[in-house]
Formats: sequence, C-alpha cells, structure tokens
Amino acid sequence: MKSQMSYAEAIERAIDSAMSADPRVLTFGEDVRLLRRNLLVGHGADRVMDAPISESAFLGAGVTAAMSGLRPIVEIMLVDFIAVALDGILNHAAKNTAFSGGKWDVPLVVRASCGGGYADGGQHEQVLWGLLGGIPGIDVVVPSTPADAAGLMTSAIASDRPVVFLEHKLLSDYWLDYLGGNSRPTVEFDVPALGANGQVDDPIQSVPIGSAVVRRQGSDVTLISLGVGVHRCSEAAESLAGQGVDATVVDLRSVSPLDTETVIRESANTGHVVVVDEDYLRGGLSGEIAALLAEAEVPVSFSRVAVEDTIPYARHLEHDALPNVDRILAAVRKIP
Amino acid sequence: MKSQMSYAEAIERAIDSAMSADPRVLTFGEDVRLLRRNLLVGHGADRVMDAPISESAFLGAGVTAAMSGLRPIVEIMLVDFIAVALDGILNHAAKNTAFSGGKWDVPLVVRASCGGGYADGGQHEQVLWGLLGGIPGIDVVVPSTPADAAGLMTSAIASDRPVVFLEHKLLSDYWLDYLGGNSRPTVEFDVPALGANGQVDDPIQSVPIGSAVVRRQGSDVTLISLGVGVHRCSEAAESLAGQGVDATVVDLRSVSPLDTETVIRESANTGHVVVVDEDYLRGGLSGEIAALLAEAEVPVSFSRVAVEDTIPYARHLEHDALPNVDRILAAVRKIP
Amino acid sequence: MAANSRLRELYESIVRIRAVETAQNHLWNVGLIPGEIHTGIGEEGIIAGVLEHLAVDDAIACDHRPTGVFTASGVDPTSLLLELLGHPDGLCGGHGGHMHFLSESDRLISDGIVGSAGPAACGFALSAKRLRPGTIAVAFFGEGAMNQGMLMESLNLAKVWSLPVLFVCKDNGWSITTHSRDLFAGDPATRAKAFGLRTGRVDGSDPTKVSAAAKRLIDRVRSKHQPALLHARCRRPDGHFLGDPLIRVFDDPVGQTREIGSPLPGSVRRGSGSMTEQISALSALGIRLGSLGMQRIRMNRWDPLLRLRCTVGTEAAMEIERRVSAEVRANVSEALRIAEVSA
Amino acid sequence: MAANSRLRELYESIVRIRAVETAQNHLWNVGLIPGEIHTGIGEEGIIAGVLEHLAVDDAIACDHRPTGVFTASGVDPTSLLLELLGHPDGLCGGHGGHMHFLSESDRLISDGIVGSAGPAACGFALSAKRLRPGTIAVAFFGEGAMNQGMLMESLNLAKVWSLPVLFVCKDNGWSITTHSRDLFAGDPATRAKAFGLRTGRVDGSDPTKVSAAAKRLIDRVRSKHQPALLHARCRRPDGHFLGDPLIRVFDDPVGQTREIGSPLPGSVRRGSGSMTEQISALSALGIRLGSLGMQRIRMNRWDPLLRLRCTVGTEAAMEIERRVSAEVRANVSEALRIAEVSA
Ligand SMILES: Cc1ncc(C[n+]2csc(CCOP(=O)(O)OP(=O)(O)O)c2C)c(N)n1
Ligand SMILES: Cc1ncc(C[n+]2csc(CCOP(=O)(O)OP(=O)(O)O)c2C)c(N)n1
Ligand SMILES: [Mg+2]
Ligand SMILES: [Mg+2]
Repeated sequence: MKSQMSYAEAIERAIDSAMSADPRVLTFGEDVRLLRRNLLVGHGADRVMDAPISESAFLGAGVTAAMSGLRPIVEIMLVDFIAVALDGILNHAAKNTAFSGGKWDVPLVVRASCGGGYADGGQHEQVLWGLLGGIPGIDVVVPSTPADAAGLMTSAIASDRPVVFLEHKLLSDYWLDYLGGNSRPTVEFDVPALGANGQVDDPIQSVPIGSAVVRRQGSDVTLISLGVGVHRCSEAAESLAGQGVDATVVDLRSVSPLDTETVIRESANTGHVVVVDEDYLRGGLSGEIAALLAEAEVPVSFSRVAVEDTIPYARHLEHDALPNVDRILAAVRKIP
Repeated sequence: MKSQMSYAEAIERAIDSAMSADPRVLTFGEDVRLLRRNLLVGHGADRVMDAPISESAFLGAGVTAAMSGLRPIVEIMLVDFIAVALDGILNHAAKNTAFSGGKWDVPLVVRASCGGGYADGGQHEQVLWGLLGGIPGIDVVVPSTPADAAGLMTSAIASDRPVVFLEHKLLSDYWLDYLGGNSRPTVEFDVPALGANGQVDDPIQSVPIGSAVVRRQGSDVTLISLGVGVHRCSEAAESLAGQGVDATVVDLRSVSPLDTETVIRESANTGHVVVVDEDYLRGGLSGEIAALLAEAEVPVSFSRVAVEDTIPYARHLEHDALPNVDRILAAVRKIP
Repeated sequence: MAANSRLRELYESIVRIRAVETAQNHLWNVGLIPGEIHTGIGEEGIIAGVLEHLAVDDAIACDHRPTGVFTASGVDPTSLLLELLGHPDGLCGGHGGHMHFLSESDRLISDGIVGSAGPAACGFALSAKRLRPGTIAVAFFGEGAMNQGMLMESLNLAKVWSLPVLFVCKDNGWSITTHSRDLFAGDPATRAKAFGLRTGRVDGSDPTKVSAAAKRLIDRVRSKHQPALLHARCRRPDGHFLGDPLIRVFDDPVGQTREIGSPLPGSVRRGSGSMTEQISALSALGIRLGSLGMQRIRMNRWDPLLRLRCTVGTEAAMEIERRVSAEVRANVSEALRIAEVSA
Repeated sequence: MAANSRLRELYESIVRIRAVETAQNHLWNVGLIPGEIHTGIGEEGIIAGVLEHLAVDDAIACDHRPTGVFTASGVDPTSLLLELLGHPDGLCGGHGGHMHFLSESDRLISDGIVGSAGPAACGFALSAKRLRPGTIAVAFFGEGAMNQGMLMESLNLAKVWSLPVLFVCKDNGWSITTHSRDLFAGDPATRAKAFGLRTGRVDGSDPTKVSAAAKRLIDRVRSKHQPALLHARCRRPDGHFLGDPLIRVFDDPVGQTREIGSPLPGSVRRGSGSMTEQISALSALGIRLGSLGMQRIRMNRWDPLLRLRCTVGTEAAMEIERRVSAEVRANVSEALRIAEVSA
C-alpha cells in the first residue's frame, strides 16, 4: 500500500515507526520538542529532548550514547552549524570503531537540513556533503523524494555505522515555514513539486545506503546529481527532450558510500557526463566522480554545474550561484 | 645569498622578517611562547602570545583582529584540532570578504602542523587539506622544502586573503622532538632529508600562492603530490629510473588555488597520472585533479595513492596506510 | 551635556531603531525581503543605552539581529534597506543580507552563527589594545548564545588576555521556540563572574537604567583593559523571527493551532508512549504557548520606547517621533526608488 | 569492608597503576613504543580514589592519559601493553594506540582531543539513565581542558538534562608547557558551581582524601541524577609527555638548555622588540623553567604512592608491592613474548 505524503512527513513516519519498534531510538537537538511535536506526543519527553545551543556537547554525547546502547538521532538544525561541532563527527563518530580495532559500533544518526534557494545567505545555505562525504568511517545520505527520505532514514536508524542524513530545506516544507519565509503569499521559492510530495510505501520500504537510482533513462547525456539537483536535472531533461536530446538522470542518494557501479554504467552508456552538485565546485563530490570514471577508464566528456563561491543573499545572485536549469542546459549545450 | 637551514628554521626566519618589517604582524596559539621562543625574545610578549585550549575563541578572534588592522598568524597545533574550530575558517574567515561585497579583507594566516608517520594515531596524523581546500574564500598551502616554506609563509603573511599554512611534522623536526618521539636513539622516522633541510635565499624569495613546481622532468609518467608525498615521489622516481621509467614529479605547493595550468601541461606530456595524496582518498584533492583533467579534455590514465581509512597506530599498519614508495611503484606498475 | 538633552538623544536613537525595524518588517511582510528577518523590536533600550557610551573608533560584533545596532551606529538606513532588498547599492552590495551586515569603516559586523560575537569581539579588542589604545569592543548576543562553547571560551580569553570587551547579553528568555530557563544552568551574570568578569544586571526595557549600568562597565573596560558583562532582560513581541510559528499561533489560534500548535491525531495514536507521557508532553507544549501569550499581553510594560517616552515628556517625544519618522520615511522611499520597487 | 582492607585495596590499585605506567615508560624509553606517551604518574591517587566507588556497569571517558584508568578498571595489562606495542592481540588490535584505548565490555574510552571527555561522559550518562538506572558516567580531564568550549558546554548539558556524570578535573597546573594559572580565569570548582554543579576540592596526592570526597559526590550523582565536579590537584614528575622538552632541560641543564631553553642569539639580535621587552620575555621563560624545577624537587610531598604507603604500613605495603610487581612483570614478559621483542 502506498500513500501520498510530504517529504517531511515521510521522514517523521520513518522515525515514528523506528521509535515504536525499538525503545532505544530517541532524538534530540535544538527546538525538537516543537519541530518534532508529533514524536514528542507519541513517544514522550524522555525520547524527544530539547538541547541547549551547544552542538559540540550534544553531538559528542550522541556518539557515546550510541556506543552504550541507545540509537540516537541527533539534530543539527542547519548543516552549516556542523562547523562548530565537526569534531564529534570527524574525530569521534567516524573513528571510534576503527580505533577499537573494528570491535565497537557507533549506531548514530546525525540529521541536518541543508541547501539554499530561499535567501538565507551564505552561512545558512550550504550543503557541505562533499566535506562530510570525504571522511572515512561515516555514511552520508541525501534523499530527493519522500519515499527515499523514509527509506533512507529507516536504513540510517538500523545501521550500526554513523550516518549523516541531510534533508534539503526546499523539500522539507516545514523548514521554509519555520524559518518564516514561506508564511507570506507574495514570496515564492522554487520548490520541486515531485520532491516535496510523493507516494510512500506503508510499511516503509527501506532504501539501502549506497545505492543510486536512475530517474530517467536516456541515450545522449548523463546528468548526475542528488537532492534538489535531481529535480533541476529532470526539468532540464524535459526541456532537452524537446530539443531532441535524450538525457539520463542519476540520483546518487548517497554521497558516501558512492554507488560507483551505477555512476560508471550510466556514464559509459552516453559518454557525456554533467555533474550537477549544489556543493562547492571543489567540495569533493563532483571531483570524486571524475576520479571514479578516470580510474575505471571510462572515456567521457565531463563537466560540472556547482557552487563556485560563497552563496550571495540577493535573490538573483543566489539563483545564479546555485545549479539552476539554465546552467544545466548551458553545460549540456557545450558538450562537444 | 643562500644558506642551509632546516624547514622549521626557514618558517621562523620568514615570520621573524615579517614581524621586523611590520609591527601589525603577531602570532598566538597554544604553547607558542615556548615553541616560538626566538620570536618571543625578538619581538616581545605582546606579539607572541600563549592561548588557552580554546581554539574556537582564539581562531575566531584572529579573524576579526585581521579585519581591524592586525596581521595575525594563528597557530592550531595539529590540523586535526581544527575540527573544534572549523567555524572560524568555514563561516567567518572564508566568508566575511564575500559578505561585505568584496569590500573588507581578512589578512589572516592559520598555521598548523599536519601529517603522519610517527605513530601518533588517527586523530593526530591527518592532513585535511582537501577538506580545507574545498572551501571557497581561503587559500591552502603545503610547502615541501625549506625554501618553499619560507617563501610561502612570506606570501601568506603579505596576502590580504586568509591563508592556511600546513607544515608536515616529518619535515618540521622540532615537532617530532616536541612530541617526544624523536628524543630516543632507538626510534627512527622516515624523514625526507631534502625536505627537512635545504638552501634558502637571504633575503627570502617569496613564492606565489597557487604555483606548482616541477621537481623532476620525465617523459613516461607524471607523479603529482605535495608535502612529504613529493619526497616519496622523488624516491620512487629514482627507483623507476633504474627500471627505465622516466617520471615527472609535480609539487603542487598550494591546494587552493590549484595550479591547473601546470597540472594539465605535465599530465598531457606523459599521458599517465598518479596522484600521491596523504589526504583521504575521497578528501577532495585527488578527485579534483581528475576533474580538472577531464574538464580540460586531457586523455590520461589516472590512478591514486592515498589514505583510505582512519590511520592506524601500529607502525606497520601506519606505514601501509600512508602513501609510501612501494605503493607508488605499484601504482606506476599497473599503468596499462 | 545636560541630562535632558542626553535623554532626548537616547529617545531619538530608540525611535530611529524602531522606525527602521518597522520599515524592515513591513518590507518583509509584503514580500520584498525574501529570507529570514530577526527583529530587535523590544531590545532597542539595550542597544541605545550601550551605544550612547561608545566612541567612533570602538568596534561592535552583533549576532543575527543587527538592524538596531547598525542604525544606532549611524549607518545610513537607506543602505541597510537596499541591502535587505538585495540591491547592488546596499551596504554589502546585496551579498550579505540581513544576518551579514558588515561595515569596515565603522568596524561593525554581524553574523548568523550563534555565539560567534564572543570571539569576534575579542579579536576587535586585541587590535584595539595594540593599535587604538583607549578604544573597546562590544559583543551583542542572546542568553541562548551563552551556551555555545566559543562564547564561553571567549569570556575566559578576554579575561586572561586582558581584552577591553563589553559582553552584552540581551536576555529575552527564549532561544527560538525554546524557553531558555529549561536549558540554561545558573544565570548569565553568575557564569561570567566565574570567569572573573565584572558584571551588571539591568532591566533592559528601561533605557535610562541600561545607560547608567553600561556607562559604569564601559568606563572600567576602557580604563582598565578588562572585560565585563552586562546582562539585560527584555521582551520581544515579534518572537524569534518574522513569521515565527509560535507567534502565529498566538495571533490566530483558530487558524493555526491545528497546523502548528497541536500534534496530528494520527501520530498520537501511533506513538509508543504511555497515555500519561502523551498527556504530559502535550501539556508541555501548552505551557510553552501559554507563557508566550502572557508575555505578549504584558508587552507595554516591557516596551523601552513607551517607558522612556514618559520620562522625556510627550511634547519633546512627539517632536522627535515626527522628525525621525520623516527621515526614515525618506530613507524608505529612497531605497524603494533606487531598487525600483514599490511597497 | 574493614577500613584497613579498603586502604590496602586502594594502595594496591595505586601500586598497580604505577607499575604498569613504569613498564610502559620503560618500553617507550627503549623505543619499543614509538609515538607520544602521556603518563599519569603522580595522578594515581585521583584515579584510584574515584574508581574505588564505581560499579562494573558505570562508564568512564578518559583524556589522553588513559593507562591508569584502564589498569585500575581491571583491563588486562598485557592487552594494554600489546596495544602500545602495536600488536594485533592488543586491546584494539594495534589500531588505537596510547590515546585510543577503547573497551566496549567495560564501557571505557579514551581520546586525544582535549575536552572531549566532557561530551562523551554526558552520552554515557544519557544511556545510563535510560538503560541502566543507578549507574553513572565519569569524565577525567585536566584543568587545561576546562577552557575547551565543548567541555564547558557539557557542564551545562549535564545539569539541564539531569545527567549522572561525575566530572573529575585532575589539576597538575600545566597544559603542556604552559602554566595554566596564566590562562585560566577563576578556578575549576567555581566555574562548575556557576553551572549549578555540586563540587568538591581535594588534594589529589592524598588518596584517602580523594576517596572520601569522591564517595560523597558519587553517592549524590548516583541517587539524585545530578552532575558534580571533583577538582583534585596533583603533580606529575614526567611533565606533559615522555621526552617533554621542559623536563629534559631540567634534567640536563647543560646539554639541553642551549637547544631548548634559551633563544638562538641570532634571532635576539634580529628582533624588533625593545631591549626591555626582550629581557622581560627571556625572564618569562626563565620563570617557567624555574617553577617546573621547584615542582620536581618537591615531588615526594606530592607522590600519592608514598603518602598512602605510610598510612598502610610498611609491612602491608611491601607485601602488596611484591605481589603486584610480580604480576605486572609477568604481564610485561607475556606481552614481550607474544610480540616477539625484548626490552
Ligand atoms: C551555531 C548555531 N546553532 C544554531 C543556530 C540556529 N539559531 C539561530 S538564532 C537561535 C537562538 C538564539 O537564541 P539567543 O542567543 O537567546 O538569541 P535571540 O534569538 O533570543 O535573540 C538559534 C538556535 C545558529 N544560527 N547557529
Ligand atoms: C582540541 C585540542 N587542542 C590541543 C591539543 C593538544 N594538547 C594535548 S594535551 C594538551 C594539554 C592538556 O592540558 P590538561 O587538560 O591540563 O591535561 P594534562 O595534559 O595536564 O593532563 C594539549 C594542549 C589537543 N590534543 N586537542
Ligand atoms: Mg534569547
Ligand atoms: Mg594539566
């Protein structure tokens, strides 16, 4: 059975099911009692805890809580704020299992919103998935649809490894509402309809971490993306179809592990690759895809649509800085 | 005039000259009064300041000190510890100039030791230059010789942009001494002789940030590296020469900006590229080089020697985890 | 300067902040400002009372509510409004936006990372000490920010490096939708005292009291090169940001409560908590909304503008209000004209 | 248990730590342990006095000096030594090394990032509260670590979440080569009190006093689910790490002073500072070395082992020393045999 729901609802469903099935699952972070009030009411104040603005302390606490029997979902409001608490991820969550000689698991989920397109400025609109995905010892997932959001959250909670779960603010409607921007009829954000809402299986179908999916199969060019970028690619692909160019759209879903098999197969099929990455151009992900292809000796033309500098505030500047449909089309047009 | 000196001495000379020439230059960090006692004695306690173990606070203070007339060199002992203070770099140093519309400079130097090979474990031996190099708005330099160390430090202090200056602990002899490991005759670390000591111009010749240099010119394969890796590559190149393989060795010197011109030219010359990177395989730098080559449509064979997981403590495990000469030779041997 | 004229200047500063913030809020409401706006309405008494004692060479690090400080520092409101409109002629060419006003010539910054004003003020103070002796740095932040590690570190740093910093904690009792007293152990002034800082506590809605307390601390910071902290309580009628969901519930309980204030019935049923747990969780949300409601009802008592108005006297106050509103109206018109939009 | 037998157990624990640490130091000196070693000689009284009151289900987060805690917790010293030798049979298969002893079955961790023991203990305590009521978590760290933001944050977090954590600050007065009093505003206990924590202060070189103070706090932490902090002073004769440059200067002033303690004459000449500045800078270094020297000379007074030995009585002490040394010697031989090396 499937039902229609929003991206945010899908995540909540996944957590709600996990909390019902396993009393060790709990969630904490800033404002979560309000943000996750459904979970609060359903599972009690002991398992949905507000935290002070002390990301290092409560993320660090999440690591050892996970090592001593709980399965915490720690919320970092915006992934940009991970900068004050990176230590917990880089030096602890990602390393403790290795330090123990592989003997001690860290079943931690770090949940954070990410991404831009709503004029919140360069310190609130980053995605940072390349930076996080470069750290060995953790997984990083970025769902682009409600079904994937539910399925990947389910897998993340079940995983014995630390998983960073990134949800894009343009998809999670309540973030735009919460941050106030969406409460006015006169302001519009470019929210991808198919990402913000969609069909989700009941019970939730878990999605394996590390598996990409082909959203559209074409023969002329392969667009590789994730998160909101996938929807921009699909839109670009529709427009390209009108011009007789048949595009494949690959949704990576996980930054780490990367589904190298799918990337290689779909790239080889068309011979032309455009990576559409909302992260910084040199943030790591888009380069890594070039490296995978080079190592596998897949001869392709390669180009990137990514964020080149600090994201500016003004809407027109912000629009140009983020990977948009026009930039994708321009990149495809340049293919020799 | 040139004189022979150690890598550490070369850096100290550069800072000493800058402090003598410009009263706005000062340095602070943990234990710097002891570590930089020559500067302390030469320039006074007001300009060489010990800091509490509060990296976020004093790095953050460095950012605004740089914005209000000083030219601080802030020391983060080991780059691994940047995890507790990344915010100062990612969200402030790297962004304030952009936020101001390009009007307000941040002439900050962040100096940190990096790298492994002396059994200090996975939380003390990282290089993290890929993570840092992926952030737009800052420069990241990694000298491999005393002359470059002096020349790049001189440029870093003179630069109006934030610069992260990384010195490898195997090259900066005092680090090995300070960390205690080298105080015993029975323990040996694989210190590259030509990196730890060398000729330095007097007065110091500044090295432009963003310029790579060719350490050895060959025709069969291009080894691209930085820091201690350059010396490992040179050693491998000698050994390859004995087997009739003529290798080019490129020393990147800066992770950001990357000298794409040199990378592309030297890669195209041989058609075979091996990137030797002490950073994590997916840390960003090695992938970025593949992307540059792909974007420039330079057809090459491409492989990487990098760190694949958390660096283990035991010496034999650590040796295998770091890019060593054998691993470089094996990568070259695999070239089709 | 005569006490009366000082009072009038203080009032003028508050009126100007209120006028610029009100204009900003209006532009946000009609959608000309797209993203988040954190207003400082209700905390103008703290801003104006502190800034009264600053000199032109002093530096200030603000948090995510910078409009008041920038206005009171004399930055042209037109350039602030243009920045908010994302225009190239804005203070930062449209690159910074609301949380990132930066002005090099005024040594004024603001920032969206909670707690960062602490280290930033330390850095400004370090330059001040070396390059501009006798000048100081001020950090403005909320009580929630005092739980951020880097801010606590900077209290220690300022003390051991003898930095001339005045830390100003604007305590509205809330961090976004969380009641700070549930998550703050001890209180701001005691915490600062433990680091050896001089501290002052004041009702931030009483501008004259703020001014007196700020003067005492600033004189000391300036002359002794030692940090101090001023803890000032305040209330903000607009909540955390414009469009604050808690405020929306309070203003339109019927329309919004279902959506925001209360849980979806479905998930109450699905939950694994006991009935008692569920009821206590629900009532926690109720208390949160209720206490916010009481705060809004008592707002007049906490309004620094209304409180100072009585002291200044109606006639003088009206003259100031008329003059300043006209000026700010002119700023708004100019900004709209340059940006070629209408509101 | 009779008071006497409790004392003997406490003494035995201290002797065992000393023996294992001494063996470890020897292996380091001969070069069989390659990297850094931070010894805990001088702080055994704090470790043993606290651990006396812990139960098997309690959890501990250590800093970069974990050998004592792991030994006193009953982890097999052979597996610790094998870990230090980088052997696959070591506690962590040779992957962790000195700063990264981890034992899941004992819920014991250690870590090389200063301050991380604070958040780590909070996480352990959160599990304790939910899954193992009545158990607690302990964090061991130095006074220098109390300037790290995450540690201060965790004092607040433990208080507002009512977490059963005992924070133990082992205050040796130094962070590496820096005198902590120059960089620490206030004192550790006052700082913790400002967060509403119960605190105790004790001379950490007196194991019976530590034990009594720890018991008082631990009982409370356990029964009331509230954090507390124990501040215990100590002195460590080996300095920060083995091969500590300051210690080398003190032990071999003639050979090492030129190299480490005093500046290169060249750079004194080159410097831009005034003569007075240069002299005052030089004398600051002198004071640093001098104060370290005094500390070493007074070491006996600060040795927890020697202090408790008198109370236990020579005969009982000798029996314990003989027995424990034999055991630890056996551990060392076994480790060397398995690792196929000789020292
Ligand atoms: C490091 C960090 N964590 C979280 C946030 C999200 N955030 C923005 S404002 C805020 C509340 C701040 O509360 P307080 O310091 O009391 O200031 P107020 O908004 O009440 O003026 C939070 C949690 C952030 N911007 N930065
Ligand atoms: C975040 C971080 N900063 C700096 C260091 C380097 N460091 C290791 S131990 C130490 C001193 C710690 O002092 P204290 O907490 O008093 O412990 P002690 O060594 O005296 O036992 C420092 C600065 C580190 N490991 N981590
Ligand atoms: Mg507040
Ligand atoms: Mg200490």
